[in-house]
Amino acid sequence: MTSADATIASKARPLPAWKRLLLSEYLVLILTVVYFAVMMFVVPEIATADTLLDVLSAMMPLLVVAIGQTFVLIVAGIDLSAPSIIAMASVVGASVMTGDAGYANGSGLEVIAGILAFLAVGSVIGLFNGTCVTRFNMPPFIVTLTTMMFFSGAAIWYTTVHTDASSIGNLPRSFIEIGQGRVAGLPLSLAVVLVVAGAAHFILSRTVYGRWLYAVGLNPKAAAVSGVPVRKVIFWAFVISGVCAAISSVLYTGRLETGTPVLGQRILLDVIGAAVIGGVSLFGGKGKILWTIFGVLFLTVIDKSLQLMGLPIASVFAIKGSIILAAAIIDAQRHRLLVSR
Amino acid sequence: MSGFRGKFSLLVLQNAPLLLFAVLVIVFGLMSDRFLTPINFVNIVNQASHIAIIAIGMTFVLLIAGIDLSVGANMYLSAAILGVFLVGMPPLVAFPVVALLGLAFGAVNAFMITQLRVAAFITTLATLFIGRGIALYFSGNKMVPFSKSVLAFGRATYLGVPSAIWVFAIVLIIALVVLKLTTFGRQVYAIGADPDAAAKAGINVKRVVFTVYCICGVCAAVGGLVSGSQVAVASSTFGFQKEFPVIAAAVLGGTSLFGGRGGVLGTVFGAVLIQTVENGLVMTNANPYIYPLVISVIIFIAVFTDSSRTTVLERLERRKIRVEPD
Amino acid sequence: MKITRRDFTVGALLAAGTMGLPIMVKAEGTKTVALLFDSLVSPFWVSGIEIMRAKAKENGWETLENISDFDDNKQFEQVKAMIGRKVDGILIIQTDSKAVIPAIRAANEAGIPMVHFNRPPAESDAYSVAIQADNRKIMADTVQFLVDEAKKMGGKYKACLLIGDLGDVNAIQRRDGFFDVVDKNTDIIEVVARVSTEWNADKAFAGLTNALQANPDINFLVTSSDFMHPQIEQVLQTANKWFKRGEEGHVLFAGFDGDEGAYARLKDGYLDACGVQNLFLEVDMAFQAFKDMWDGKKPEKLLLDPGFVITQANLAEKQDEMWGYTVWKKQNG
Amino acid sequence: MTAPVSPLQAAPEADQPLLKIEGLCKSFFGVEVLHKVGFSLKAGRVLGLVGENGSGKSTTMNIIGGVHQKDAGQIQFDGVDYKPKGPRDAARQGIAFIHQELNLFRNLSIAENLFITEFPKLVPGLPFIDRAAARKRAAELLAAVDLDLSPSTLVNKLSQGERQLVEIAKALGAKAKVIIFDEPTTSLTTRETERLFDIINRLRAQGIAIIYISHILDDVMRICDDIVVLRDGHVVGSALKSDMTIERMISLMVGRSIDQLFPPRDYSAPKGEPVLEVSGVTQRGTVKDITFTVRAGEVLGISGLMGAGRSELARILFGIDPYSSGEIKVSGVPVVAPTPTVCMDHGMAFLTEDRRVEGLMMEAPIDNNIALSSLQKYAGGLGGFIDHGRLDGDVQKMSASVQISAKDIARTLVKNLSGGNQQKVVIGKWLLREPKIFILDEPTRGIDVGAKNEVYKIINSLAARGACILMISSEIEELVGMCDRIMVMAHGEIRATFDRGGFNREDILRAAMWDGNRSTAA
Repeated sequence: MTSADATIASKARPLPAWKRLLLSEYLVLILTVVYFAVMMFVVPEIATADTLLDVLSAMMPLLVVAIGQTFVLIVAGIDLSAPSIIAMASVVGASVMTGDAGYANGSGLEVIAGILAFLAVGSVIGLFNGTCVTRFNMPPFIVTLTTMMFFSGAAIWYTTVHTDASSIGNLPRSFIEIGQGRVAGLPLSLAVVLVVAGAAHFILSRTVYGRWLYAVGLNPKAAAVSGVPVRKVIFWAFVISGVCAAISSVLYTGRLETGTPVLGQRILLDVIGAAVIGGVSLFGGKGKILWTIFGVLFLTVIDKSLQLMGLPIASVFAIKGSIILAAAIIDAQRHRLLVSR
Repeated sequence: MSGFRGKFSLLVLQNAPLLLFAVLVIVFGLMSDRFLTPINFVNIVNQASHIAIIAIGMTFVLLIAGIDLSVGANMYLSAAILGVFLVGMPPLVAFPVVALLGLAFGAVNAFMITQLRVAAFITTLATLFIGRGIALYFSGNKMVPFSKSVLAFGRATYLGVPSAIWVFAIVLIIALVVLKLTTFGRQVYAIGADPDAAAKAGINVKRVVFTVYCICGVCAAVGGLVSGSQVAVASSTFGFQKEFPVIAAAVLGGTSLFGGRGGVLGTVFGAVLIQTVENGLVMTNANPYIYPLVISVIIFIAVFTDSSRTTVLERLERRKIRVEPD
Repeated sequence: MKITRRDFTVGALLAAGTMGLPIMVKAEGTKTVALLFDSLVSPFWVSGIEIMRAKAKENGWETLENISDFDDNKQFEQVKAMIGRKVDGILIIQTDSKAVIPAIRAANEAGIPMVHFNRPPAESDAYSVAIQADNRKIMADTVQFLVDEAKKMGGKYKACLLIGDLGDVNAIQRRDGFFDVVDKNTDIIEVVARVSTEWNADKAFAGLTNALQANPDINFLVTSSDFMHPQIEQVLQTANKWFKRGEEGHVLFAGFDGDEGAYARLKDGYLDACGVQNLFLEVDMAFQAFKDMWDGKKPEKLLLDPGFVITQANLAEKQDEMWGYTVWKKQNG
Repeated sequence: MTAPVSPLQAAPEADQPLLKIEGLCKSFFGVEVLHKVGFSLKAGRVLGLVGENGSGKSTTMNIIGGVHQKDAGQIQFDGVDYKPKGPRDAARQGIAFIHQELNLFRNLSIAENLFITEFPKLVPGLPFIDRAAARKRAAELLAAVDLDLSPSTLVNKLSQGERQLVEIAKALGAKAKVIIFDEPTTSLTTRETERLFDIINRLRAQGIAIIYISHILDDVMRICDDIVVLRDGHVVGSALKSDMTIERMISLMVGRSIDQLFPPRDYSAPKGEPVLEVSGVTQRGTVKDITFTVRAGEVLGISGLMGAGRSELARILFGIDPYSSGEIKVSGVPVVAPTPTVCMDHGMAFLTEDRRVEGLMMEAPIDNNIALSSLQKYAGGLGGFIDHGRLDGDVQKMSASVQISAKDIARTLVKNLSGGNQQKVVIGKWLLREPKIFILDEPTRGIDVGAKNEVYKIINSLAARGACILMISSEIEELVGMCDRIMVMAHGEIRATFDRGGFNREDILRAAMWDGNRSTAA
């Protein structure tokens, strides 16, 4: 492109309203609202306070994983192992806390020990992913694919070692409260998520590390020459993703009162899908926590509306796929507009 | 880095997947006397064929730096249409028909990706859901049976070789010829290396990309039918999450996810390697809980050595300015 | 911008198309029951939901459906959504017996009766009714029949068990039922292969093929679910081991569930025995439980379907109770 | 304003022009980029097309090469109206375009690259490639460009110059009558450049017409027969080479005469303390026994051919690549375990030779690029939060002081800037750190004359402030114009050092041409 083209580009005329809408970073939020409004005629129950609260509490654990994923996506990585981290952390954490021969049972510190176990599993797996990607130059897709396979299997295996049953229950009440409790009518998990999302937002927008993440995602070579510790930045992105998955595992395990080795196994595509629909790029360098929140909200509202309608699974799959595709097509058109601008 | 040690480690690294394969064969062979038999080897290849066929199609997609997550859904949808609407076809008719169905599925992906410019990952993620939904609708969640003649074909052997291996061999030969001996095949590699340069060089990039996704669709459907002729019915989990072993097979075989590097022979090797491990674990009567653990560790080792090899090669091939006297 | 607008229209149409869904209207006075399954992978579940739909219609009830796809958390969400829709009863098939407890509590709080179909929940203070086949006992009875057959014929047996998903209670109970009997008869039966199928036809096929490769002399085969019959037949045929009872080389073969494939193979003489879950009875029990709870009664927390073993000997007399027979009859005119 | 020189007269030769362009106009988004551009090209002649970035050279060539469509005007090719539908159509009709960034596929062989769109077929009508025929044809084409390599060699293994020759072979293979070269020599070694010129001369002799685009005006004067100068989409000069001088070209290009391309600096001013001391730095296969010192306020030039180890030395100094022995000291303090971060802490800055690959985040706005290296300076407090107010203010000031022309530095993406402005962004990024030592690798590559001048001014003011500057350049003229001292490298070694008084083009070139292997053997 010549400099002449650039000058022209900056002289573009003001855009018509529909184009401005299409280019707005609130597009996904607007789509969600439109969808919600349409759904009010199909299932009026969607507009009750209870359902809205359900949407909110359903969003929370998914959102935490998606936030972790956002970090990895920004550095042009991908973390397929998040669901297996959720499962592994769930059974390990539960095995520490459970009243049925838990390792820390009766010590009085079981909840703290349990939560530490969750976080330890998340950070260790994240650490491993990060090391493989940064030290051994392995592609993130494959590293996390193998860790996903490994820990999905390992979670089941671990459960069989610990118990005859297929899951670990009898968890301390105070732990369960984290996932289920309400404060002033709002889910307690909301507080946890607000802290995580707030911290993530500030890291990305206000700290040096945040700026480095984007730089690494946009051009790792230039970032390295500019004094960005590229390997460290990528490494920590994977650790953050692992820890976020572990936190989400705490919320999931708490709300189900059970450590189960199949927890979260089906949410991988939802997590990545939510981030991408929100506008996070799979090629790195682009993403915001706010966008991820919109993406998760969008998918959760769709899910909730489909649940309320109680349709056969064939329709659920077809509708969900079509909506994701429609959102992606709209997004592709938006990109075309952005490029041609 | 002394010359000899460098060369030796390079030699080891370059043949790492083969060495790994050899080690596995020896270990399993020592643990079970039924493992190292010709019949068992045929058995392994037979069971690997459907994954290998689909992975061959996936290799084309990976070579242009794309991805297709919808292969499993494609398998199921093609099989469901065949089983529900086109009952009782003999294999000679069923294969072309299923290939056309797969082609149509692939063409939908291709249209989204090339014409509407939606990212391949998200397109095929969406068609995964949609395809599965439509297939479930057609099948009413019931198991879709394949016709008697297709099942007979699934059991048949020709010249002592199971039918699945024949289909697999035919697909492999066609893929090899297409990739190595046609302009299209070379252009696939060119686009994988640099799509912008390919466009400037006058390659019709959209057409090649479109064709590649169609090929992947055809392979997915044909692989589905091969698998179906063996397992006799397509239940509602038919092809579910097949995309993972398929991608793993291609990557194990040295195909890069970033395009331009790899080939179908490697992919076939990867598929057979994975199946060898599964087979060996059964032969040695291992605890079923540890299957996924062992398989993932082996894939990890293979990819790890491949990455190390690339790193070493890059270091060795770094441009020399001075010729140093030894 | 012509192209962009056209493409945008395509996208908008797609989105609009998906929204053109039938508007659900609930008639006044009728009962609505939610059917929450975790999957529809086997004929057992497919027939189950079809029988439920039909019987609900007979009662004049509306049904809503949700499939959780083995995701406990999603199922919890689905329960909450059904509470949001103010249904009159929730029939649930959970994946995990413990993870369902919060869902029961939520239903209790909303005052909506909940019935667990085929899989009971773990012990808890929450109240719900579970209908369950006596998996372990039915499987034990079935395997006992097979062992008795073996004793009659004499000789030693190499056994293979196709196990279900290792995360599923039913699979575990059936496995335990199998070993309850086999462990007592180690003198004639040696278990040489346990194939982990993860309730997946593919894996069952490959696993059984490999098992036969490793132990070509397997002659005692038990599957934890009938839906894997087609794969078993295919593998045994390939290995040239598919013979009727009484023929040379017949493999002693027992199944579980009682689906249409099992009936057909029993009738044809390939299958020796099948542990049948009485699906009709279970649905009736479940719906009766709803009616009782609506009337303010409190049925027992666990209601057992005793099931039965069907064999060549009692086929004619018992086939009408076998749900697979009804399906088979419909399919075969 | 200099008046345009008279257009080429209807040539003394009687033959018709091969390519005739008249009144070519092109607008993007309503802004005119080309205004009635016209010139003609005869078979067997080389036409040099010069102009600053944005003057319309690329657009003109893209229209001829089929990348863009013209709005108005006429192109006649071989006597008939020429309207290519796309790059492939243009190539079919006999116009080959060799882009600055070579369009070769590194994972394919030479032969495959030559025939990637039109392989010889085994059976006509069927898609199967005749590999033997392809190799044979490829060998012939390679012989025609003097490239002594097997056609099945992977392009990955070729040097930049060899790749250029493969591109030319490709053009010959397509039976091109017109070959367009866009900046062909920027990444070639001197020897490779000589070889390229030999081939161009041979092509000319064979009657092929050539359009040669370059910023290196020396080369244009050497190789071209006719010269056309563009400015702001207008043809402002077109003449035979004999009627043209470099000075005239420059003044036509910029629309004013630059009396001094190289702004003056007080070279006699006393230099300060030694800042960068390098002693005995050696790395097997790259550089050997490099020893030199740079003082505060000094500009040290590093000359040498491509592949002499200049960039490699710079990368070692900045901690990107390792070295096995020797010592680097900054202001007397040894640099231990150098990485870019460590070197930056010692006050170093490094402008890389390829700004697209290693210098910039092309998809990010200007301000983020400028801020990238200095973020830590603006972070503080408990969470390490960035003080955006202070940072944005300083970035804004920096952007103004290096004169980046863009409306909104927080919105304009770097990829939309011209080469010169991009380079200023990289420079701004480093100046924000106030470096003591600034290593510049080819700071003016691929940027136009006006921007070059501005870069030189920045360098001078830096030196005047007491920074020490290491300037690597392939253009000896530039080093002579800017430096206090020039160090010449060849084969990874320092061959000679010249002081400002003793600058001499021939001596510098001779030192650079030293053949290391022969001398070591001797």
